[in-house]
Amino acid sequence: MKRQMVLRVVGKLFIPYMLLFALYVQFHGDFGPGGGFQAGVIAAAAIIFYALIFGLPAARRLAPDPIVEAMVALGVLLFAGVGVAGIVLGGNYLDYFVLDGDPVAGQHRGIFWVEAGVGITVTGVMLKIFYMFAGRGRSLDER
Amino acid sequence: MSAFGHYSYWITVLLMVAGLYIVIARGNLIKKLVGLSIFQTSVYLLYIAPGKLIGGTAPIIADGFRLYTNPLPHVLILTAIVVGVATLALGLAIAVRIREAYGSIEEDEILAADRDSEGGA
Amino acid sequence: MSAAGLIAASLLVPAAGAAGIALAGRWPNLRESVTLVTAVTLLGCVLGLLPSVLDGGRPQLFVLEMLPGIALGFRVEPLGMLFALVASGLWIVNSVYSIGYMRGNDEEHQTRFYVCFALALAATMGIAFSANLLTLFLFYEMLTLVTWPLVTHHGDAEARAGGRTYLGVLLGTSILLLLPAMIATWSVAGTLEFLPGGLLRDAGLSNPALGGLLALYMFGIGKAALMPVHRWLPAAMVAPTPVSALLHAVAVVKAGVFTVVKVIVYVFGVETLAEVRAADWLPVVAGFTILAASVVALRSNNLKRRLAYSTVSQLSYVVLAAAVLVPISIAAAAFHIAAHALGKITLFFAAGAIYTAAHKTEVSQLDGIGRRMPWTMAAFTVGALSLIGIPPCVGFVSKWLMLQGVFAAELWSVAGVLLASTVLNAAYFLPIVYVAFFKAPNGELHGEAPLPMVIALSATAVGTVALFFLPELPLALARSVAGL
Amino acid sequence: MTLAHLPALVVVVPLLAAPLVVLVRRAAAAWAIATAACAFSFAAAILLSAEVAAHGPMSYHLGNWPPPWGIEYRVDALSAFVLVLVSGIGTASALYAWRSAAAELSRDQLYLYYVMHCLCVAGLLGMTVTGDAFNLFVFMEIASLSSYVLIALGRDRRALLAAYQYLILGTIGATFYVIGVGLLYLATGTLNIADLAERLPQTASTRAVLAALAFITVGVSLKLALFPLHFWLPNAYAYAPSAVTALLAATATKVSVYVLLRFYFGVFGLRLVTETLPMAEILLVLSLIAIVTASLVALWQENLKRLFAYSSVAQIGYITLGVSMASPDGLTAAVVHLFNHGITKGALFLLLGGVALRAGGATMGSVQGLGRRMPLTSLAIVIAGLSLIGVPGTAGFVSKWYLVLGAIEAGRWWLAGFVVATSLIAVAYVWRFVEAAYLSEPGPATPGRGEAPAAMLAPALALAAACVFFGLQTSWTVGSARRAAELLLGGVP
Repeated sequence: MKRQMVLRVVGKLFIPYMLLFALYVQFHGDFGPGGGFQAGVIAAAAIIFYALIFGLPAARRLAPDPIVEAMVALGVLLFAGVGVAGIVLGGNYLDYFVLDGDPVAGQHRGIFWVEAGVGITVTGVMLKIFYMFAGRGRSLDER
Repeated sequence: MSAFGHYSYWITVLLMVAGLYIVIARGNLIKKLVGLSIFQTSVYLLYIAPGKLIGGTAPIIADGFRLYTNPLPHVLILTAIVVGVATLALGLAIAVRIREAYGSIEEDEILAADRDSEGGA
Repeated sequence: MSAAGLIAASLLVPAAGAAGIALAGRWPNLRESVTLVTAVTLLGCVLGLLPSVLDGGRPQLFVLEMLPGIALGFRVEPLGMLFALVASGLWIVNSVYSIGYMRGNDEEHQTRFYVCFALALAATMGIAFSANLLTLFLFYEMLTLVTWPLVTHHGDAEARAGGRTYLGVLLGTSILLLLPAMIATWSVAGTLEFLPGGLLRDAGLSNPALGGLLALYMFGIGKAALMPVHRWLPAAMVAPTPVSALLHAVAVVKAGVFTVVKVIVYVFGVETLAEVRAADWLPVVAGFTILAASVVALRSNNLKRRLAYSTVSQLSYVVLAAAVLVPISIAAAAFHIAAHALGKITLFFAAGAIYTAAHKTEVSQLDGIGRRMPWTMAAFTVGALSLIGIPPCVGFVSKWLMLQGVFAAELWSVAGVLLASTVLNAAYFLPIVYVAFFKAPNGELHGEAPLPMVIALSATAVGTVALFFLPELPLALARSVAGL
Repeated sequence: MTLAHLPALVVVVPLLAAPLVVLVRRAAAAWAIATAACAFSFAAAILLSAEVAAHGPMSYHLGNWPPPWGIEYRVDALSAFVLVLVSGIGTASALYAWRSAAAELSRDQLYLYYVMHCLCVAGLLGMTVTGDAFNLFVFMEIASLSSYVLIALGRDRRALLAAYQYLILGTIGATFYVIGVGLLYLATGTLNIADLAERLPQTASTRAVLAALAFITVGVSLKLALFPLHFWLPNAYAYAPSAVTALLAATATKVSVYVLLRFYFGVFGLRLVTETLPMAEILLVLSLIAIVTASLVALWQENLKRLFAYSSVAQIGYITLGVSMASPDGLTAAVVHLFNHGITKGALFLLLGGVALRAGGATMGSVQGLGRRMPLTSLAIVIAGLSLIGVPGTAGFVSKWYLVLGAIEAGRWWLAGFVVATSLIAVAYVWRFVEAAYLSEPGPATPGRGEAPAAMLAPALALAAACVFFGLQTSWTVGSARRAAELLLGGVP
């Protein structure tokens, strides 16, 4: 689909805004609908969109497999790390109250990092799934 | 309360039974997974629908709103959807590899292939 | 060494011996030396316990907790002492015999044979010294399992079939009947410790329940070979003869009747059974087994099979004596365990010697064999006389005690059974002696069996006679079981 | 301080190990991390078990939100007992995988194997420790999804189909479970298991509760392979990598039994389960059929892994038989058999893995004359087999003792007879192995002389030794099971 002019132009226009929207959904999750799950899927969708238009190899250069896999792991570690931080600071596992002197601020801080972890992992997982299916058999380029 | 007062339950039941039927009746591995997804979707509805209160709003404290929708089912189902996606992805991945190993995604053909190879060996 | 240490040693010495035999497997002479040293050490351990038991002491040892409130426990009382003495003493003789037999017949898997034999002795010691029914059951099953490789020693189709019958009947009866009986006892009495006077004495069970429980026990103890659960014993005759001699004339079958006596004396209690009359059916079954097995023995042409059915019949003597339920007959039952062991092992030794020297297995082939193998057939004659109950052999003493018990209980039909069976015993043993010595020999020329075998069978024959003149020790133990 | 956090750490540590393994990727490091994490959980589980025995149940509030609002992790006599089993088998299986997985999988799959191993163990531990019905579902899916992957890693292509079938049935089971939980939530408005138990008697809509009971029963029964919902099990066990078979056979179905016990006695209560609905009778009948049919089918199997897989179905029947008695002795039997059968089957499958490695497969043909070629392995298989039969001196005997005792105390002599009679079928199929291994001459498929690698043999022998140890020294197992049974029966409102 690389030769489709319309798609390439529209894609180039859309993809930055999709990523931006993902960030918005990620960080606005504290106050409105949103959060790491949705943001992660949107971010991954942007890259999948890129892969559909410019081909899988191009997407793999943009987000190489090792990085994607590391994202899966790091996101989970971040999530769990917040939990462990709660124990280190004298609370229970996943205890956000102790993350800051002010319990409400602590809740904010806790959920922020947890959602960041979720976002990273979900992006990684969606991409990984996409790569795994797309990488089998004929590549998208040859279609 | 009429029989259709809570029509969401009817939809839930319909999806549930339809999904389960597809899983059992179809021999195609992909169709089975589709049925499984429909079956799981019915559960999402089962949880979400009763959480909604007529006239209720999203559970964010603000002036002028007294009636809130219960947010817990949404959180639960968000988790369940993630689980469902993971299951579907894994199921499809296995189906792809079955196709590579057997050259078919029809259950009866695969079983026949196994019988042949066992008989041959 | 302390008494508890001696008990532990009696169990661990044969087990350690088994390990040593396995390690020494590549050097046959060393391996056989290990066996003999182990056997002698074991007898030493058992003898070390004897004085305190004779003085009325009950050395004990409790280790692991097998179930809440029931330990893996050992307590040496006179009956167990008697059984342990017989088994460990005869193991030495039998080991000497085994060396001759296994080498004389070029048997395979000799290391496995000696290892399993040592383990079987460890299990036998465990049975003899057990302080509760659960410990006894543990070693009872272990004895079945470790003797299975000995029964199937030859590994051919016949051995497999025999092994299946052996395992099927012994494991089947113990799991199907004995285990539920034990659990029911536990459920009723809340304990399984052997108590003088019987642990069911205060349970207040009435006749049908008590009788049913007794039936579960009696048929569940398949090793006692009451009909119809006797089939395993003839099946076990596919084993090499030393196995038949020590295990299927002494250790395994005596473990069965030993358990029967233990159950009657320490679980039910002699007085309880006599009071409730719950054991009235038992003499009938035992008497039937004695007569029927004797008839089968009479009709068997295969020598080992004839001996096996003779064993079935002799085991029921013990059960019958115990079932008479008077003290003197309990003593008779205990004494007969020792008396029959000596006589029957001599007979099996002789049968194995005949097989090794002349490769003959059938009674009809034995014409004139007494002239070629005088020592063997002399010993055979002594054993046969002992089993018939003719002085000066030890079998007479136990029969005398049994008759005393029968007269005390005034059970005249039982006396009739004893007399009839004596006639039958004579009818299936004496013809063998007759043809061996008084018919003309036929077939090829051969001499005696290898020397170790002749030594062994002569030793047990001498023992059979000696115990008639000096029965004090076993008699003291047997009388102490009955509280006399 | 640390002790108080153990209920969370016992799950979190293996869960954290999984992403770490993804990051390091190297097989040796992956193995080390996975094994260390499982060993940590094992140690934690033992400490928890001791703590619970001394000071009673522990409750841990995740995120410091008190129940019923927050998720509660709860360790009591029953869950501590199951934790020890799961983490212990997880450690043994991880140790074993060092050589076993290396031989059965390609190099680039190895780290994936350890990731899934950690996730599976974490999921099973989480199911055990959580006090929240929905959280339980999440852990159930973590454990299930990772076990589907683990099974699909098997070398045979039939492993793929087995994994697929397990995935379909497992997902249906989990979904049924979550439907049941949803109905309970609708009826009571809570998801905390202890809170559910308190609120259920006050709830008006008993029909929803009964439907929930039915859904949860079916869902969990699928997971624990109760007859006739066991079809996924034999293939899954037979074609999975050896270390996986041992892990799943010893833990996965057992944790499902745990869930069933929790819901039957900890939530619904005896009255609802046995009086309003005839669950005890249904379980009883299904257990009896499972024991007889699966044991008979096992008799005819040529593939030893399949043989013991069918035997697992039968043994699960014994466990549910104990559950169906709903008496102190019956529940003690169920709980103690859950543990004893776990270690027995764990040992058996680990040992068979060693045979399969040396012979290229564990069939009746490849074990002919095994007694001479792999003496330690075959001796240990015999010992584990005896435990399966329930010979005294082995762990299996203790379970059977309480099962028969429960039947006799209830006055059901026929049931006692049934239990002891069916263990004779186990004698028959175990003895098929014994005769092949010791009485047959080695055939062409028999491996040459030599044991499995020490790294595989050691955990297998340790489990086989445990079968004997827990047959002779039962104060911990029976004591824990007895306390668990009292807890379950006493917890009924």
